[in-house]
Amino acid sequence: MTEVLRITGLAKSFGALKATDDVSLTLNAGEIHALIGPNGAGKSTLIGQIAGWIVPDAGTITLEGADITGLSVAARAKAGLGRTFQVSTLAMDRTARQNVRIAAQARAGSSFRFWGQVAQDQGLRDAVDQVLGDVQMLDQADTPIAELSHGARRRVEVACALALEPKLLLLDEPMAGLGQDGTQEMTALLARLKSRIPILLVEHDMDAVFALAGRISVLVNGAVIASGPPDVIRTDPAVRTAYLGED
Amino acid sequence: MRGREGWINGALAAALLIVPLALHLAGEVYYVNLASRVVIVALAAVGLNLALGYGGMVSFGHAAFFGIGGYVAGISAHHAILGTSFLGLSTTTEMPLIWLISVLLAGVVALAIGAISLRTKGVYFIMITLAFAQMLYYFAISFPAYGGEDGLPIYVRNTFPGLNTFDPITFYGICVVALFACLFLTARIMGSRFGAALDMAHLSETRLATAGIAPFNIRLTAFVISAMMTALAGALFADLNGFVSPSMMSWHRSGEIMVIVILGGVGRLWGPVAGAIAFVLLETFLGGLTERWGLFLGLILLGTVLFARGGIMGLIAGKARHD
Amino acid sequence: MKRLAIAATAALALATAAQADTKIGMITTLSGGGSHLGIDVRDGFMLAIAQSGRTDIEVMIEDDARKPDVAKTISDKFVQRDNVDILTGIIWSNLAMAVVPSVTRGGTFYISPNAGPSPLAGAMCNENYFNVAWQNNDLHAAMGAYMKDAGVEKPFILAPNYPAGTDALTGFKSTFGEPEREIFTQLGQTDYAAEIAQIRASGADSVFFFLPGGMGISFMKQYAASGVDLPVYGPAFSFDEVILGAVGDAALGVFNTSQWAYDLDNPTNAAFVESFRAEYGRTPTLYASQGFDTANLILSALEVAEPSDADAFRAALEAANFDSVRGDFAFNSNHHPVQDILVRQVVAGDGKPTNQLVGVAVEDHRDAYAAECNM
Amino acid sequence: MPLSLIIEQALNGLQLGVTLFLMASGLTLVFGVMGLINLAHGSLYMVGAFVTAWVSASVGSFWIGLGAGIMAAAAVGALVEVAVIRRLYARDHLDQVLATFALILIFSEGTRWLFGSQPLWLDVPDLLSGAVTLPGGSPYPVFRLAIIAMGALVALGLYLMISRTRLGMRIRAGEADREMIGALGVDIATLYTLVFALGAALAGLAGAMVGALQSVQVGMGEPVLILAFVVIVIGGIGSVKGALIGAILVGVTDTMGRILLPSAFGLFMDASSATAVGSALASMLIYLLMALVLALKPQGLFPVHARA
Repeated sequence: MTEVLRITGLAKSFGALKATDDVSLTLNAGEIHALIGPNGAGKSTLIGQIAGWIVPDAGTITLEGADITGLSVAARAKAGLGRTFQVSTLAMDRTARQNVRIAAQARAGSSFRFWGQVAQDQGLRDAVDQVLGDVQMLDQADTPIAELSHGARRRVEVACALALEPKLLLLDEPMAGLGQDGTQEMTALLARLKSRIPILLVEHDMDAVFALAGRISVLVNGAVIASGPPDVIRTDPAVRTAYLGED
Repeated sequence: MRGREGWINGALAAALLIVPLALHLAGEVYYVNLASRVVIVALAAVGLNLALGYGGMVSFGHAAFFGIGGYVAGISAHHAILGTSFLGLSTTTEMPLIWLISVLLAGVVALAIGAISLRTKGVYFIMITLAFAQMLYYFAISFPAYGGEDGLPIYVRNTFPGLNTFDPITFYGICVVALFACLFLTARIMGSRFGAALDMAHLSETRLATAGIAPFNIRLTAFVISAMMTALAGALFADLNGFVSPSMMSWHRSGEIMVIVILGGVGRLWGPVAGAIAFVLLETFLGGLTERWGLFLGLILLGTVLFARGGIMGLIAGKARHD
Repeated sequence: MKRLAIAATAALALATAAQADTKIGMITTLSGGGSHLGIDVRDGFMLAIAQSGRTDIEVMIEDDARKPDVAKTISDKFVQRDNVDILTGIIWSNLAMAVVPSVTRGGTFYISPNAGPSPLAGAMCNENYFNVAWQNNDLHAAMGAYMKDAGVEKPFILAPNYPAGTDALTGFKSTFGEPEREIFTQLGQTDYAAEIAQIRASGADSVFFFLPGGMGISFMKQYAASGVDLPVYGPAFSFDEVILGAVGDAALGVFNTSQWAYDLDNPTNAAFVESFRAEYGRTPTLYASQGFDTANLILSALEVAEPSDADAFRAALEAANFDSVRGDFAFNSNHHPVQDILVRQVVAGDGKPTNQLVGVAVEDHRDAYAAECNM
Repeated sequence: MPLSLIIEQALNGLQLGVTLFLMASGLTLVFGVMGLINLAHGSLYMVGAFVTAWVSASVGSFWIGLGAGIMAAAAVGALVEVAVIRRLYARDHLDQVLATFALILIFSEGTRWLFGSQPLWLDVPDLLSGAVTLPGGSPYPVFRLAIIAMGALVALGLYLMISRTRLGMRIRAGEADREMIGALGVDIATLYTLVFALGAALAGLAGAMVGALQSVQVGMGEPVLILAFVVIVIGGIGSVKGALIGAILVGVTDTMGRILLPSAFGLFMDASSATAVGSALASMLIYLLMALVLALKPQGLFPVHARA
């Protein structure tokens, strides 16, 4: 099994609070590795460090063997890290196509091109159509984001990440706020994607997590308290105590 | 460029071509020069519009670049007429060369200012760009070699190969070609990959960074291009007026360029043109009517901000389209 | 009787519109900082025009807001659209430098009622340019001479760091020699505590300063409150009647040089001061006197020749055949005044301080740049 | 340079800083609470100075004039807030800059209309005229010491108000979360008008005090406005403590630069060009200081949470 992402001994403190406490994780090709934990467990801080928004105090992050710990957000994205956000970061006044196209053009080379017109770039158009098709958004490609449903926006976010042709996806609560139908659609989408691109999935929806994930890591108070296949996690007494609130 | 805005842009372009020509044929030299003024001020605002309108960078210091362009033209002409040299280099009175130097110098200065300023955001950015412009302004006032506050006269308008730049309508032609070229360039840039990135840097910086494009570099580049266009306007302005002075760099001037962009419509390609026409005509004719023109100009501006948010273009062409 | 007067006025107005053979464009500062200078120049000028009773002169007045490019635009409008014969009115040197060279080269007469930057008196002089007020250095140079005669030995001199400021100190030193200490302040500076402390610490025996407008007001008020009591000297610009009203008693005792004083004893001046007070309800400043003289110079030349006959009109201007409120007045070879520079002292007046003539600093003063001028 | 002169110049720098603080505290308060950038703050300073000068001259008492000036500035501030500023809170900084730029034009021309274009007379009150002797022997104007004391009082007053009173609590709540205080049932519109009027009153106070030392004229607010912006940007926009420290830093840097730079250049240049070059550089010094601070700390010295 090829290892795509490896996190080793990652640590981050805010004052006395250990937001990330010696976290080590791996993500292998072809799998969905879910990261769960109660609110305030440090999931957002951990994702922030992986994506490059937060500088860790210690530890390393490697992507396909290359150390990316010191890289900027943009450089990590270029290196193959695609992600979505809990709160949408799409440009609301622009269409789905325009939002996705930014990622596609970044993938297709330098953005310091001042003359050729993106609207007439057939290569870009094909790339955008391809990923919008992947997330079943082709029919709404030219609708401004502000007019799209919540579920549709989530799928456009995923499309943006896919347009990077990433080596892995980092999805931050993609099901949040989706209705039952939306959650099912998203679950189906992720299931289709995982053979192509491994996914590190942070999610609260346990049904989705247990349906999708090959491995689950449980984060409590900044530290990983358990890691393993869904069946193991389901029965792990420490997880049940700390996370599922049973004793 | 479709719909009503397209028609308005076409009308503005036609007006810029036809009206001055008609004035010229009617022998109204003053109004031809006034038209040159409109076009040059519009060009300065087209430059700022790239940073402010499209890139969301509220620069309160663009007068610095306007002044740099002006001083390059002024200093070149000054040395050329005296037959002296600038730091051992002989200077030129050829406009194309002056423009090139203006634009490059402004680009270098903008690179330095932008590299520091763009580390900040929001009000900090507004204020630090203002501070850099004030720095250059005070330098220009107190540096005696080029006239200090008195400024520097350009006795003989700089030349353009094959053209008689003294002829008002010819000079207008040069200005309007420069304006159209920069408008075309802006349209081209905003349709390009770089433009798409700049647009996203403005609307969702996070989205841009997540796509793998560093927003800082995009912004800095746009800031530099924007400064270069404004510097070109400054060089033309100096030749139009026949002098340069530190007032070209004052914070009022920065405010005026900003006002023109907003009056016309932020982030609309032809907005600065509409804004410049309105502003220069207001300034000229209110100034002729009453000493209290500042009061009325203020009221008109206030009304625009409060009640006509899209500026003139927003008022007559509706909401901007982005496709 | 009254109806008749109105009818006559209306007829005159019509006649003015129809005839107006001479058009004068006045570009001056009527708004923004320092606008009282422009207002006084305008009022003095218009008073003389009104007193002349001539109806064939049209004066167009526009506000430059103290911005060089606005002044330039207005001058273009006057010259290119309105075809004025004569331009006048500019207060500030930097605006004059923006407007005058191109206007006079284009053949329009420019008669300066105030600004007299050194290039226009020297290397860049022009046959169509006349200055009725002074060359910028004049009042400073005269004060240098006066202080030297008065036995002052170690003056502390200061001015803002801009061309008129450096000219002022150069002018002063040209007659006085080396001062104890010289410093430049910032243009528009409002707090002078640091400079006043330096004055106190310097061991100087007097202070000479050139700080026009609000800067001078601030300096005088702060100087008076500082407890430093060295005698103060300066050009009239910081001690006109308007500024004295704002400075108050802090200015008492200061000596200042001026080419004119409202208590200067000659009949033309007495009539001018009286009619100005009657018309506008205030005592004229030197700027008003300059506006008045400028208009009278133009009127005197118009008696002899039309501006369309440029050579004859220029000769008439050069003759300066008018009754100046300053008494004797003549033009030097560079079209700048040859005149007495007076010394005034600020004394307590009716409610606010006022100037009192105390003597003559230099007789028949000529500026230092005439030799550089080749017309 | 003798010690007495250094003490005196340090006091001068402090006094300039305190004056700037009076301006900057209002600006920073308005920004901190309402997120508004107000270029017209200098106009309120001008209103304070003009009304103080006019009333002082009419009734013959500086103190009545001062009271009137502060109240007029506060009243004009409240009026402007209700008529114009209120519509700008939800707008971006660009609209705020433009609208308040327009207000400057309106205020300047309006003041000239009312008071004429000549500077007004305003003098230091008898009680505070004269000078005291500093340690080291040089005399120092009482009025300047009074300005320093006034600034210290205002700083203390603001500190107490923000940390101890209900209004202060609301102001702090406003800084933390505008929606929250709406939810708490505080009448947010009134609070904003009050804060704006308070900032205006501080500007009016600064204008009145400084007006006694300087020239009371149209446009007097503009140079000090730009300096006040430099101050709050250095200090961290929204932070009253930052405004205080930034103001003193700017005041001292400016004063010391004006004295020391020309002398420093005098060491290796002739006197005339040294003063010219030195004072040219001195006029750029505070802007250099600001660029340096922002290059190192883009949010200013005392950053308030990311709002800007």
